[in-house]
Amino acid sequence: DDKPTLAFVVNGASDFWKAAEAGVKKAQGELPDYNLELKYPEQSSVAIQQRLMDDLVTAGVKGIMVSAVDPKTSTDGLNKIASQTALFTTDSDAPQTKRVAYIGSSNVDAGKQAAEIAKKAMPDGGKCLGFVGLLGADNAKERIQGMKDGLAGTKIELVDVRGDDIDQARAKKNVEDALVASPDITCMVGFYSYNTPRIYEALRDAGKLGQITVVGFDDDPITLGGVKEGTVAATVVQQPFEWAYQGMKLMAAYLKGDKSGIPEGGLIIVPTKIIGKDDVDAYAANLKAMAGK
Amino acid sequence: MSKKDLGLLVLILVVGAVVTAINPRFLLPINLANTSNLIGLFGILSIGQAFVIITGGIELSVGSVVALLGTLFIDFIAVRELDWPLAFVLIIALGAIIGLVHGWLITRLKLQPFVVTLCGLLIYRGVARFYTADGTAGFAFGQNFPDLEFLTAGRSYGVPNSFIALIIIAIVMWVVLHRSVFGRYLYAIGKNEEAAKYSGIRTGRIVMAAYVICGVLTALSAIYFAMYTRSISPASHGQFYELYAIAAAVLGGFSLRGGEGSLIGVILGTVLLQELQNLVNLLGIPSSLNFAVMGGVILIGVLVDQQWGVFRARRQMIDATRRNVAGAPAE
Amino acid sequence: MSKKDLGLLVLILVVGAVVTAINPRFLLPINLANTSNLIGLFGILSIGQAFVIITGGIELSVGSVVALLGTLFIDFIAVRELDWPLAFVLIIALGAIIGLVHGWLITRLKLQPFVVTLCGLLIYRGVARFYTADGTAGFAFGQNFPDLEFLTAGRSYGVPNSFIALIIIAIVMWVVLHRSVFGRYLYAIGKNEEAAKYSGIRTGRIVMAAYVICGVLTALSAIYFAMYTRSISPASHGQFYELYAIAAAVLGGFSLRGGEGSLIGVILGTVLLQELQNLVNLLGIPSSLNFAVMGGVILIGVLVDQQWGVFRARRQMIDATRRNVAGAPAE
Amino acid sequence: MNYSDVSIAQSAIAPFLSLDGVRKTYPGVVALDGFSMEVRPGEVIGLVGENGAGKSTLMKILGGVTRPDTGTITVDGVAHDGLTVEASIGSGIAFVHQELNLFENLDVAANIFFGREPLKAGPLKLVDRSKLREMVAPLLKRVGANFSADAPVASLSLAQQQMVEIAKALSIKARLVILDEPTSSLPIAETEKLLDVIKALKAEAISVIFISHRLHEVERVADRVVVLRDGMLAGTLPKNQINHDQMVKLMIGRMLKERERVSDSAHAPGGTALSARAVRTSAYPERPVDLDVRHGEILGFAGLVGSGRTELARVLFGIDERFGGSVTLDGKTLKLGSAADAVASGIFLVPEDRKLTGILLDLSIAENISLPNLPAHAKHQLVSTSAEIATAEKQKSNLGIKAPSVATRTGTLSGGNQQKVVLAKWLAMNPKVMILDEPTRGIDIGAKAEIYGLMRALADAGVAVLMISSDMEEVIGVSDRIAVMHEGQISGILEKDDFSQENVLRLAVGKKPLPAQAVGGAQ
Ligand SMILES: Nc1ncnc2c1ncn2[C@@H]1O[C@H](COP(=O)(O)OP(=O)(O)OP(=O)(O)O)[C@@H](O)[C@H]1O
Ligand SMILES: Nc1ncnc2c1ncn2[C@@H]1O[C@H](COP(=O)(O)OP(=O)(O)OP(=O)(O)O)[C@@H](O)[C@H]1O
Ligand SMILES: [Mg+2]
Ligand SMILES: [Mg+2]
Repeated sequence: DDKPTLAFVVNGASDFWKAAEAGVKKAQGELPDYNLELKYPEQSSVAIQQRLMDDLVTAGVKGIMVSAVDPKTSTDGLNKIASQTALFTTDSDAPQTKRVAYIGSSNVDAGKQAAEIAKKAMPDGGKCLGFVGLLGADNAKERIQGMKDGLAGTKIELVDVRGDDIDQARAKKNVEDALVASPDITCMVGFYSYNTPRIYEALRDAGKLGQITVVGFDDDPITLGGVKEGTVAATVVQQPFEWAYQGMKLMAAYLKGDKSGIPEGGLIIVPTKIIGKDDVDAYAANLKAMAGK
Repeated sequence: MSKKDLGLLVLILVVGAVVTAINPRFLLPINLANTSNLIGLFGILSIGQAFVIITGGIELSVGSVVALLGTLFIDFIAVRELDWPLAFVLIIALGAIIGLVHGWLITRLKLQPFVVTLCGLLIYRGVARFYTADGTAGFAFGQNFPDLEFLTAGRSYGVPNSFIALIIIAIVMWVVLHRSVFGRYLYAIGKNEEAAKYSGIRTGRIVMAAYVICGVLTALSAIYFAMYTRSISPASHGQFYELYAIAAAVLGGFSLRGGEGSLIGVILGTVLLQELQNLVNLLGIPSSLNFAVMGGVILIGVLVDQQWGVFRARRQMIDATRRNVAGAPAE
Repeated sequence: MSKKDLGLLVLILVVGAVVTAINPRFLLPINLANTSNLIGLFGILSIGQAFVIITGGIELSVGSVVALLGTLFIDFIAVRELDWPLAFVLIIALGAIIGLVHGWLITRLKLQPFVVTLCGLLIYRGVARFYTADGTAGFAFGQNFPDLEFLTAGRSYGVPNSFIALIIIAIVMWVVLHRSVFGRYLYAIGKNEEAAKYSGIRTGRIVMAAYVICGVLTALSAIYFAMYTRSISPASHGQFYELYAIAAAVLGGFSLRGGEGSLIGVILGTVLLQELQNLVNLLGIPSSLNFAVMGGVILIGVLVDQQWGVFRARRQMIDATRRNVAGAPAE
Repeated sequence: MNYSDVSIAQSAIAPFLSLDGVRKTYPGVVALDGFSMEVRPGEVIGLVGENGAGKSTLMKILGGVTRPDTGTITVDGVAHDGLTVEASIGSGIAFVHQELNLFENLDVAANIFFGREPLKAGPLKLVDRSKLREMVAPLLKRVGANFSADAPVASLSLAQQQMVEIAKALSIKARLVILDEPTSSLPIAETEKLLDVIKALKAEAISVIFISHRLHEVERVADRVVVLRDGMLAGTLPKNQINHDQMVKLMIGRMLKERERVSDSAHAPGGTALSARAVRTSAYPERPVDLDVRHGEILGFAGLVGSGRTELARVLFGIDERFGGSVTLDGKTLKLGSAADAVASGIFLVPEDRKLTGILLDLSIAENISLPNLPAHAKHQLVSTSAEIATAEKQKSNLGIKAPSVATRTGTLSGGNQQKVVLAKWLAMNPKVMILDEPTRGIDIGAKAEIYGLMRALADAGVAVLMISSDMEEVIGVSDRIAVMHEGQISGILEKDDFSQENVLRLAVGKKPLPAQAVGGAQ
């Protein structure tokens, strides 16, 4: 068919993007004149994502919304895409490129919210250890920085962050080893969506659930369960559903010539939220509703 | 226990002693239990790999199989709600079938093991990712399978049951490899398949059996891994595990040319690798150096082993010459 | 061009025709240029790998070397502000040194190629990650190197310069492999190293030279890759590229046992692999299946090649039998 | 000028090469012990000795493949304490190894000039291919090759490959050509050609060291015979003293009463054991073969190079696919889908290529012997080492295998002892049909006699023995009947009365044998 195609390109395969898929789906319902699709690169690497976008452009895609693997340094590659289609960024911004707009959250703010959770849960201070997939990735660095900023001047300290290269067995072992190596740790932070559930399980296996404060990111079912149970202090959630839903509609409008939705500077921040014990049921219900289940 | 194995054991103990000296918490029962749990998981995998390597083959698809079968296992019991023993049997059967297909392609259609299993590496992970639509397979919060969890992730008297499983498997496989007719055939085939064939051995069947054993053990460890992480992103789960398994076998004295290596060796190789991983965390070495440490130790281990062999052979030679010169009969 | 190569070429054309029929945009100049750019990048890598495979060796550290040298190259010119020609020479020299060390460990210290380069795979990536403290190496905004960019990422008459580089390298390497004494020695060593030694060939040096060639070509492609992505996260950059290179060689008719394969074959193998990747994206096949498609095609390709050989041999045999029945001399 | 004049004249000439006090040890073995000899220009030296006497070791030292522990090697007056391959080639020593050293993936021409390719001008060292072809043609003609210069070596038979090796040695502008058992797989016609080549070399003042266990060949070409025993010089025979008995005496330290001949069959052969009907092999798919072997007989199987005997043997043993036809054993049709099938029905093969297919060099003697019958040495599928060792010990003493113990790696044994291990593994089972492909290839005279004795003992015990051999004396001396193969078909079967070299040769080239009285007349 000849309907113009809009693509949402993510930065790697992860359940995190399932909500975005739902958002794309919802937007599709409201944009019958467009084909909307969500694309996973087969590997989380710049070269492969770049190639995927090149091929999409070749295939005639009119607009691309991308969560770039490494936006800071992919300026030229992104500009090449931007010169041939309407390019939007999401998840992590590339402000130096010719992208039309960024729609997503601020990872620094999310990190600060995590600090809020920690401060509330540990008014007397504590020692935190973080866990993350890729220590070098921008989103990890920003969240860590945000949290450190948020903790500045308190008695809470983020002493170290351990990476696991997105190997979940290693993620869990890292928590186990941390419990051995640093018995004085009072709080653990899972910076990637799967880190918090691994923390939860390692603590459960060690019988330390509830003794150590867990600060989470994202909304893995185990994380939400832990929040509800009270063993996870709270979690900072982003809203990929909104990014996708609003983003796709915005892109469609933009391609039709309606640029009213794009603010000066092109930054559209969908704020992250803290989901604590009291919010979790409503949040989970909302998730379900969005996924159309 | 061979001299090679003994050397490896000494290395493991020395490393352990050094780590303990720096951070005595290394010897905490909980740390030993955690590490031995992973030794169990990777050990089962590595024994399977060892059976293939002995025949002069290689199994590169191990990591992808761990991802695919792990995904299916969790999907079977968490989403499709099959009884876990049924799911367990299904997964093991699937592992056996994968091994059978590999063995068949290699022995009947004469494809190279490296090629067949490389394709497997690519295909199985792809299938797993497609199956979950690039999502995650995991248990819902609070989903519990007490018996299964006890068997896979539980502990008996503080010892992880996965480690106990490894010990049992290792004993059985030691007998199979070092005492049975089948084991002897494996070594013979690894040394010289053609000559083994000329001795009337049905080499095709034996090699196929080795791949089936590898498939079954990999399936078993896939289940253990699945129950350990309790959640699987097929895109990354088990990536590079084939390298762990191969590295353990190589450290344990296996030759990739086939026909060499002992079961104790591969277990010790696994122990050393996991000790290294543990060490990186306990000593606070940057996690980025994790793999580099592993690579460095394997290289040094293999080098020392090799040079030691050369040295010994040379000394024997010199001794022999000296003895001869001293006591040569005049005639 | 051998029959094998011809078969591969036909396959490439058929696949191309089918894709064009479904999505005519496949033939857009821009698409061909994009794809041939990647063919250039991966082709250079694969030729290097081919030289090692011919000797019966294997080079598994390719992906990690691409990550390490790419990181260093960008760091040299973007952060340390070296002149790019100097940085270029340094990186190539580093590639040669890596190859030399591998070759030395393999030929002098008699370690197995698989083991040496597996350790390389682990170590180099670790070093790269440590070097950037698990960060990213990339150019600052607006940092430009017009000459370098033209040579690596530019186009001449619409043809990517990387592809032109590949063509030049391929021609040179074709002569080296198929017409020079050195090439002949490589084949000989791959088939029977012992005999080559008895013929007075310094096999150690020849094999070492093969690893150095591989190192240099890998370094060159590392620079191309770096200038293509312009940013490198050492943790993931170049991961699995060794598999691409090995797969291209295997598709191109190389045997991992050594002594077999042609340069045209490895180039065609690279073309097919990149065509497949392009196809997956153009036809809207889920990218999760990308690797599975690649694995499937390699397996089928190797199988068809193998079975076709068996089939031809058998038909010849049957023909011979029939001829005899018809016109057997009475004697 | 007679021969004694020549040797006097030659002793005046400075030797091209001399060895002095050369000693070489391997772990547990002294392969050479203070050995000295000289080689003069244009001299053909026959080097003989039992298996494991150290002949190949000596040649490997000359070829630069191994270094001696002590001793000096003097080439053209320059003393070395060890040569490298380059130094050896550089000083004009050409070497045909006992084990073939060809590259299957290269063609004949590339193999012959391997390492010495003619180059085009320029820095790239490109091979001048047309010149190479020109250079190869006369060499192939000289060895009487029936294959072309650009045939891939993989497509040649063992004997043809040996010719390539010889052509290679000739191609070196050599001053000394070392031939380590070059005739071990050559049939008679090709052997003749080789002996002519040796004479031609001599005429060009090129020295030759010729190692062979076929003493009559040595007798014919050698100017001087050097005999090795247990790594030491047992003696040197000048031209006029070279004869079979002298050589044997020096080799084994005693006189053999007469040429060791195997005793004739004690009784008439039994019924047909193995019967092949219209069997086609991949070598000659268009030629169906019929062959019967009877219980209690030794059927000799003669033929020229590439006549297809090995292929037939491999088909009968189930290793190679059979293209049509049927095989029966004692009237029962056999499946023969694999060697395992053949072994299960009691058909055993002693293959032509001992090191690649006969034994596993890395396994011990005991492990090799038990391998085909491992379940019988196991309880509940678990191998009993003591049962294994018992079987091996028995075979070791029965066959007189010379080795420190049955736990010795077979790779360190000499050729003859390795061959005995191959035999031992089958003798330890119950053979019904024993196929032996060139069973005495590279085997010394003493061991040969023992192997003939073993074959006869087998036949006397009712086993059907099929012996493929290219050694005419052996075929005629040992067989009860001789089947001759010509281009994939049995061209005739000779009964004992018709045995003669001429008859075998006529059949081998496809002619009819002479009638019995004509043969008698010719002799
Ligand atoms: N690489 C080796 N390692 C150990 N022992 C060896 C090795 N090569 C040869 N030997 C031993 O050295 C001795 C001499 O062997 P060599 O091959 O020189 O004998 P040969 O006279 O050529 O015998 P044949 O007639 O069987 O070829 C033998 O006892 C043999 O077992
Ligand atoms: N590996 C091979 N590939 C192709 N052809 C072969 C191969 N081996 C043998 N042949 C051919 O098969 C034919 C029969 O060879 P075979 O070895 O059976 O003969 P043979 O009578 O045993 O002779 P010999 O053993 O004396 O060489 C010959 O024409 C030979 O060239
Ligand atoms: Mg010898
Ligand atoms: Mg033969």
